[in-house]
Amino acid sequence: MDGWWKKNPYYVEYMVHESTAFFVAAYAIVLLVGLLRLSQGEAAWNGFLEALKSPLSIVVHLVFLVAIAYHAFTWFKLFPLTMPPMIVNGKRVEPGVVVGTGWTAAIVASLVLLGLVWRIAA
Amino acid sequence: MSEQKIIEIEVLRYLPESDQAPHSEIYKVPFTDDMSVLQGAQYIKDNFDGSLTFRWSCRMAICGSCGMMINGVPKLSCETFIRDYYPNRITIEALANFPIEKDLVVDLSSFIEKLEAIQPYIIPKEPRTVEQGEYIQSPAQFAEYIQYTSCINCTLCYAACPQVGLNQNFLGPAVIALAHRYNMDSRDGGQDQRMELLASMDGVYNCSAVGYCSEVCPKHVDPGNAVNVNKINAAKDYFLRFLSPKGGSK
Amino acid sequence: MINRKRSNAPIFWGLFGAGGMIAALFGTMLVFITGIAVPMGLLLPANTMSYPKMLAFAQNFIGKGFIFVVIALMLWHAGHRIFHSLHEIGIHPGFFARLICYGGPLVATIISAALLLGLGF
Amino acid sequence: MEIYKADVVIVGGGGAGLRAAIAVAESDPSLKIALVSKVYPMRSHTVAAEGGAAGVKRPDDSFDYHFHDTVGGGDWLCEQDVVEYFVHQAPVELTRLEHWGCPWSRTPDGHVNVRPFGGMKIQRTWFAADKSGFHILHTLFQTSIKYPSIKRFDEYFCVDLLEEDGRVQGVVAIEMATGEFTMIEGKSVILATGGAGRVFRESTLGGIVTGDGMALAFRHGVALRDMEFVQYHPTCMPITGLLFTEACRGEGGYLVNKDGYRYLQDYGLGPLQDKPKNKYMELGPRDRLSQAFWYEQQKGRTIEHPVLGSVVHLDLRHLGEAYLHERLPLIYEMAETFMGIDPAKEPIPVRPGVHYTMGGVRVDGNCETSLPGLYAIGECASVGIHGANRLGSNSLTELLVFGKKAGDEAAARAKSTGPGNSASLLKQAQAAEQRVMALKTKTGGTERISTIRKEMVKSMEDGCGIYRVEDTMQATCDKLTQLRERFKNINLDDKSSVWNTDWLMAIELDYQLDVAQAMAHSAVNRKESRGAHQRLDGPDGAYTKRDDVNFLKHSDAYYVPGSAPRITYGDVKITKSPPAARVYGAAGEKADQERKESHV
Repeated sequence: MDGWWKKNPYYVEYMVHESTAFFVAAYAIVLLVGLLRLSQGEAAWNGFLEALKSPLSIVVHLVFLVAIAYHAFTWFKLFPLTMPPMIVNGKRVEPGVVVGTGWTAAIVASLVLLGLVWRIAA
Repeated sequence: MSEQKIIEIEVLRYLPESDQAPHSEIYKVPFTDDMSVLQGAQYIKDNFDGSLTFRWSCRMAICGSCGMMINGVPKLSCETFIRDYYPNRITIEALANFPIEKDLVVDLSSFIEKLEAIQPYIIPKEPRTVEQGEYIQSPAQFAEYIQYTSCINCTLCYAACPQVGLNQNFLGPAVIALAHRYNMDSRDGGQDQRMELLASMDGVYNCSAVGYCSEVCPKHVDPGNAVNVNKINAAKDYFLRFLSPKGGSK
Repeated sequence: MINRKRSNAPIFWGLFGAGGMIAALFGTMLVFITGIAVPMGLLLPANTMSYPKMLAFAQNFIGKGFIFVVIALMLWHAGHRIFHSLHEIGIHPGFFARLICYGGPLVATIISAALLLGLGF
Repeated sequence: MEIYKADVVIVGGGGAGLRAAIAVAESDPSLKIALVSKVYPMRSHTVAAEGGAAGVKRPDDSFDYHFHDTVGGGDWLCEQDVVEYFVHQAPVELTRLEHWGCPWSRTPDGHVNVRPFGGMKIQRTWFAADKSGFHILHTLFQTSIKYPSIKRFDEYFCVDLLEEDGRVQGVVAIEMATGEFTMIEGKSVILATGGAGRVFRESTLGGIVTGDGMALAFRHGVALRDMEFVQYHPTCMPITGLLFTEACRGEGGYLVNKDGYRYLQDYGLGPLQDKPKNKYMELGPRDRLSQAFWYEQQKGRTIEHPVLGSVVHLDLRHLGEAYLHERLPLIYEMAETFMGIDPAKEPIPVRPGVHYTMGGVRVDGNCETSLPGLYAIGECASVGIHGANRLGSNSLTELLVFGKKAGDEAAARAKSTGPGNSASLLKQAQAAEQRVMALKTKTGGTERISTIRKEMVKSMEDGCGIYRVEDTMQATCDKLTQLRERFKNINLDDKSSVWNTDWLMAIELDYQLDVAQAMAHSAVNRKESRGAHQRLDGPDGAYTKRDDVNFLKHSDAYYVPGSAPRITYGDVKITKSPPAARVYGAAGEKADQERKESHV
């Protein structure tokens, strides 16, 4: 079984989307560190904010952005495989529709989140 | 007749009584545009080497015998055409993830054992006599399971599944799809009995949703979906079994 | 022989699925807000993540819950996936892999719960 | 040699064998059943049957109609008492299969649906889309798993029957994966090995359909009955012979010649119908449709395709893509995959191909042969329901009805019979082993089995086609005699033990040559035209007509070692349907009417 995942483009893509987990984990750890700094008081939190502004941090977050966006893309793309078939009016919903609904949900959720943050901040 | 062309077919040969390990042999096979890869293999057997060994029968993609790796992809050789590869070489090998018995013949006994274990028959919800006539099944009830009845047991999905390669005991796509086929049938009441295996260590959670099984399935059974839906069912059974007194699994 | 023993996977698979869903729905935008927009002063007000605002957010029930769910579930999601991937590339699930992949999220879950509780209401 | 002691041995794991195994298991769970099959049961050729299985279902249908359609379709060469039993059991067995999970296609109110088929007065074909055989086989295979008393010998190749004290007591088989021999003892043995259509070139049949069981029984002195009747299915894929089911026509498909003309109206099947009408036009019987193709070809009205040869068009376009996907999904897929044709947009080129052997091992209504303890069912048997031409969709039902019957009979026999003399049986088995091994180990031969096989199938097609004449039939008989000689001089490329398919195919070829001889000699001796056996010769064309005076008889072919088979004739059992003119279309309707009036 060694190197099985190199044998076929389908497997390579699978390994790529599986590897987004590293970036999800790394980002969650960044948030955990932020939470820790927040609990240590204002100075610590401000230090964390400063660190986020460093070019390295920006670059790393851009990488996270791409990886997690790819995770979202593939997560919903697999919905026809992973979710029970949806039957509407006695007809099975087409896989393309299921995937499209997932992607739309992700976009809506993102915009709602942005809107909420914007409202809280303003 | 159309013009005859020659294609190179590279076959992974393995004769257990004389070979230490599988090796490749290349045959130059004349073909016409209507010839399948299976017919290519038959040509080799008839004309070059009668010892070349492979399973085949119906030639129309319904008996499920003639699956092999064709240029690394699990396919039914009877419905894969030489013309689609020409002028490149075709490589044929025994199905991946099974032990090879000889040349293109693999040992399917583990698959059969799993298929038998899953109780692939109606365990009647309400038994019925012949005098009572047939069960009534609405179009909606019929639509629930019919797709999963199309499996021809060709085992291409096992050759496509890396998790089968990693754990030979994993029930695998086709067998889980077969269990699902009966679970979803309105005549059947055996879901609880089949849950024991689906929720077991060798059951549905071996799957990591690669999805290639459904991709290679020649009959559009979508076994990957059956496996994943049963992760949800098995999880329900796991968390809710204490609520329901008849929970199937131990 | 088929191992008929019941698998405990539903627990981990459930956490994996929930975390994957959170990450898929909110992950991208969260990274954009916390890692790019706010640090670079794009789009959002400059004080979006100021100490008072964040503290208030973390002291609010909903805010607290959100932070906890995002951190814990995304780690459970990632841990489970990485655990599988290790197995797939031939590093078979030994004690060490389990410790990292599931112990890590567990510790992180406890820490984040403790920190969030410590921040008060 | 491995030894296994069973009560009932079943050779063949297709629809009939599985149904018999279940019947034995249900009749007495203490009986040990050995199910021996050269392929995994779900690979058996039942899998390829498409259209469906006949059984009275609708209130406007009756057992009587099914009886008359069958007997008339068989050109009165049917055993009418057996047909009577068959038509009554058909709905019982089909319903039982529904209870076992067979996904029969349904009407909107949830009942099992039936479709029209060729030669039927009222539609009565139960179907599972166009994969009826596939679903029947998988349902039976999966149901058989429920019974622990069924011990399967998958991928075991049967090479001989064991006969002692005037009764059959077991079989000898090769485990294909190892090349080892196994003796399987049994108090009754059921042959369910399927047909022999692979002795022809262009056929709808799988590679495994090599007449094994027929040859096994034949060599043990059992008659092969009515072997000259070989059904050509009118709508097959050119070259490969793959089948486009009769359901294509049942659902409303047209057959047209090069002028786009529905030529069947010229062959006693008219007048022209727009919608499928039972027993008219495209819903005429198979033999008539294949014969019409032959005449069209003679008249130069077929389409001459540069690669495919002479074809006519099966036109499904007017049925629409959605309907085709629902009712004929396999046909749709096959046309697309194998021919690159979208049947919703283009007509499909078709021609007749060999499809079914009406004849087989002669058995009585209890499925028992003349050799005590030996039973035969399904296509390998001649129980007497098909006569000279099988009605489409009777064969799938036959598997069920007579599978059940033979299972019950064999079980009863096993319970009332004592054990055999194992030592003596083993000696016989060892002799069989030596004989079969010799085929593999012998050296110095010069013939390739593929060459002999190719010459055999070509010769059978030349001599025993849709229309037959003395000269070519005799030429085929002579050719087969030669090939029998040449077979002694074969040499195998593969001398190994594991999975030696070179060797197994040689044994199959040996079987096929026997069966082909029985067919060709039965054919040349039948000096009349009936059902699927149509002649163009005789003094003043005397053989072109049915001759009830001399040939309302079954032919029986008996094995004669080292020589041509001996052909004798036996009576046909007639109960309530005396031979009459076999007419379809408007003439058929008129004849039906007259029969009804004469009964009043």
